[in-house]
Amino acid sequence: MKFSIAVHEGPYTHEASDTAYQFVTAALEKGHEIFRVFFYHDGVNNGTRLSTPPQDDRNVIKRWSELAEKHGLDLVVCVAAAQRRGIADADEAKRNGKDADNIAPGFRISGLGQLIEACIQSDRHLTFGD
Amino acid sequence: MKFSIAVHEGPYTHEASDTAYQFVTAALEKGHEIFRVFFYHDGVNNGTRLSTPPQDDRNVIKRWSELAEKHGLDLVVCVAAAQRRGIADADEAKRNGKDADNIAPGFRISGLGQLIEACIQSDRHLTFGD
Amino acid sequence: MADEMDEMMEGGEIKKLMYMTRTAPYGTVYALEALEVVLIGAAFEQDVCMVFADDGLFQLKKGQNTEATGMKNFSPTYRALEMYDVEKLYVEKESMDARGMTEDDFIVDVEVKTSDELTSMMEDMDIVLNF
Amino acid sequence: MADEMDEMMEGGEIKKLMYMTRTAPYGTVYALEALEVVLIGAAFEQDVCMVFADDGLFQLKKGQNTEATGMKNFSPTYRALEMYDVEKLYVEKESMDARGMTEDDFIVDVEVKTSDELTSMMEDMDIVLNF
Amino acid sequence: MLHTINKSPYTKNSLDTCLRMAKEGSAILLIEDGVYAALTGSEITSTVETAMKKHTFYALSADLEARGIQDRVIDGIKVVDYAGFVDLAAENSGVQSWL
Amino acid sequence: MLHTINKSPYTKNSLDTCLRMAKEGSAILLIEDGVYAALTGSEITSTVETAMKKHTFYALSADLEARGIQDRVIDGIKVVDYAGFVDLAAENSGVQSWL
Repeated sequence: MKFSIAVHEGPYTHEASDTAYQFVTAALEKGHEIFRVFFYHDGVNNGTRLSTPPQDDRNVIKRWSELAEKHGLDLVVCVAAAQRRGIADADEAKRNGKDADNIAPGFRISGLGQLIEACIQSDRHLTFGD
Repeated sequence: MKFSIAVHEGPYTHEASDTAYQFVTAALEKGHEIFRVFFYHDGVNNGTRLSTPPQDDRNVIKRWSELAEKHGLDLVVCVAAAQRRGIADADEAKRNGKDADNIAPGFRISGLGQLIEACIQSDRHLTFGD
Repeated sequence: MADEMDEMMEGGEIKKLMYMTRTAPYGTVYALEALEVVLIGAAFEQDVCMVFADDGLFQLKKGQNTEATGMKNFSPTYRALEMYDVEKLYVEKESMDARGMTEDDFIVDVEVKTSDELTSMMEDMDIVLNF
Repeated sequence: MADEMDEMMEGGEIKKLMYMTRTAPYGTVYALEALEVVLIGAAFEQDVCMVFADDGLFQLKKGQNTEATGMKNFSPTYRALEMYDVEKLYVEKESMDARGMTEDDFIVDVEVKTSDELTSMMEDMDIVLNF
Repeated sequence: MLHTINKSPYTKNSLDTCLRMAKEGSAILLIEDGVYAALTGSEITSTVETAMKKHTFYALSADLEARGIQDRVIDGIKVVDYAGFVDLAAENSGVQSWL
Repeated sequence: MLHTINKSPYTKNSLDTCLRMAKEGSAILLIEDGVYAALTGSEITSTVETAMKKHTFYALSADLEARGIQDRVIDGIKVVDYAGFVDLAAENSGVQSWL
């Protein structure tokens, strides 16, 4: 079955990103397809590579990046939400006149249409948020 | 009178940062002293210079930077909360092996002791958060 | 938006999509960013409706003036929904009554539905998106 | 921490400081990051107490095991509070009763206080910090 | 003591907890989504009116106006601007920011 | 339809709203702080027990264990792991993620 997932809250702040990660992992293990994980609202903060969590805790962002690499996951960060909150890739940084970017490996920035498309194309859509 | 302020939520996501800003502005206009504004939890996300809000909306981060410059405000971002969430200055980026930093002008990264000290040194402490 | 338009054109069957919004405006960003999804989603020409329940009703209150807060007043955008063919706006009666509000309070025309009516509608949806 | 210790030494009068925590652990980070403030705050040697009200009580529930969630179990840290001279831990009776909990449920010794008792204590504080 | 409430009473329990713990005679200021507690004619109104016998209630004008409810405020709730908020924080012995 | 609830019933109104709108016979899965609704002997217990006559309740084991309440779950609530969550999402006709 084809699932799409929305994550609405940032890493550590809310369990939403953790639950989404565990759900996606379990779904992949069962042979389901993950069409897309869309990061919206503060969820875009899951896509920063500047996070350095305590060594005795999980690394929420790295975990997503690794899962994406292993399974070819499409991790999409909403561009409008990302602009408000300061998540940028090289292109976005350039376009907005910023001197740095912070996107983590495996994430890409795109429009809200990607969320709607994911809903339409998938058999099930789940939202994790606050 | 000497006030200290804690901001617990990120920009745009929650009105906390807006209310804190308006309170601080009003307090300064009345001749009060702002001992420190301490950014904790997701409040640390107020300290990124990579934010590019829509042009028809307020610029929460720039507003704090400008207020800090004008009034010599002490805007402190909690280092532990910032590390989890990916807010870093040049020193922090270097220490944590990151290739970029994103701290906004007028903000500095320091320890939680700065919050306790602010409470102790001030006549009043207010928290804005969720 | 061009790529989104292209995707839309590819689409085949029309799906029934419900946006459910339950948060007040301004205190948090969810209401504003939900509205942004609805506007973009309109380009996909699905069969959409929007439900305002709990504090979501407050998004539609007439007479919002955000000047003193410094925030952006996005309430006029609800009036634009019609132009985007988002015409089915539902308000939950139980939430409206609890808040002492009436249809006259709203900036746009809405249909008031009981929670039982919304139950049936929700079951009929292909997708429910929550904010 | 060295600079914080120095600041502490400078301090003169001892202030009465209450930490008020009202959120459950794990669902959100507030409980964990509140505890981090209390631990750092201990170095300032003020007269501190910590109040667990509403869902904050759940932070102290015995038998937490976070393995399957992948999160860090920080509940043992409450046992360390005593070593940091944070000894006054209060649980609101009304919140405890509503949740069907008793003192036996908690990982540390606490004093159960009614909301009326907490009212008086709160009024007596120099600072109340909320998380 | 000044108590601030920034949560809608329909959504979260902050006002309830505040009313359980605030000392008689305290000032309670409604800000952000907390201003919805000031609405007249709602199912919360009687709770607030009862609490007004023990406490002085204030509501932040900027947040009432943003939400379009400045004309619907329960009689007896005092409306203040940000400067008034600062004054309340200064005049009272301390601030308890309920979250 | 599968309804997920991730909020503590003591703090937020999500469970109430879900129970108002969920069709009889729906599955309701408690996750994250939502698992506190599964607690036996609390002031919420009777609400959930009444709702169990109309709906099938599930609770996520990982979240129960994290909170140390896996031995306090109301009789009749089915405990599932993340794989069981995936199965519920697949088996039901759709998912309504109450926030």
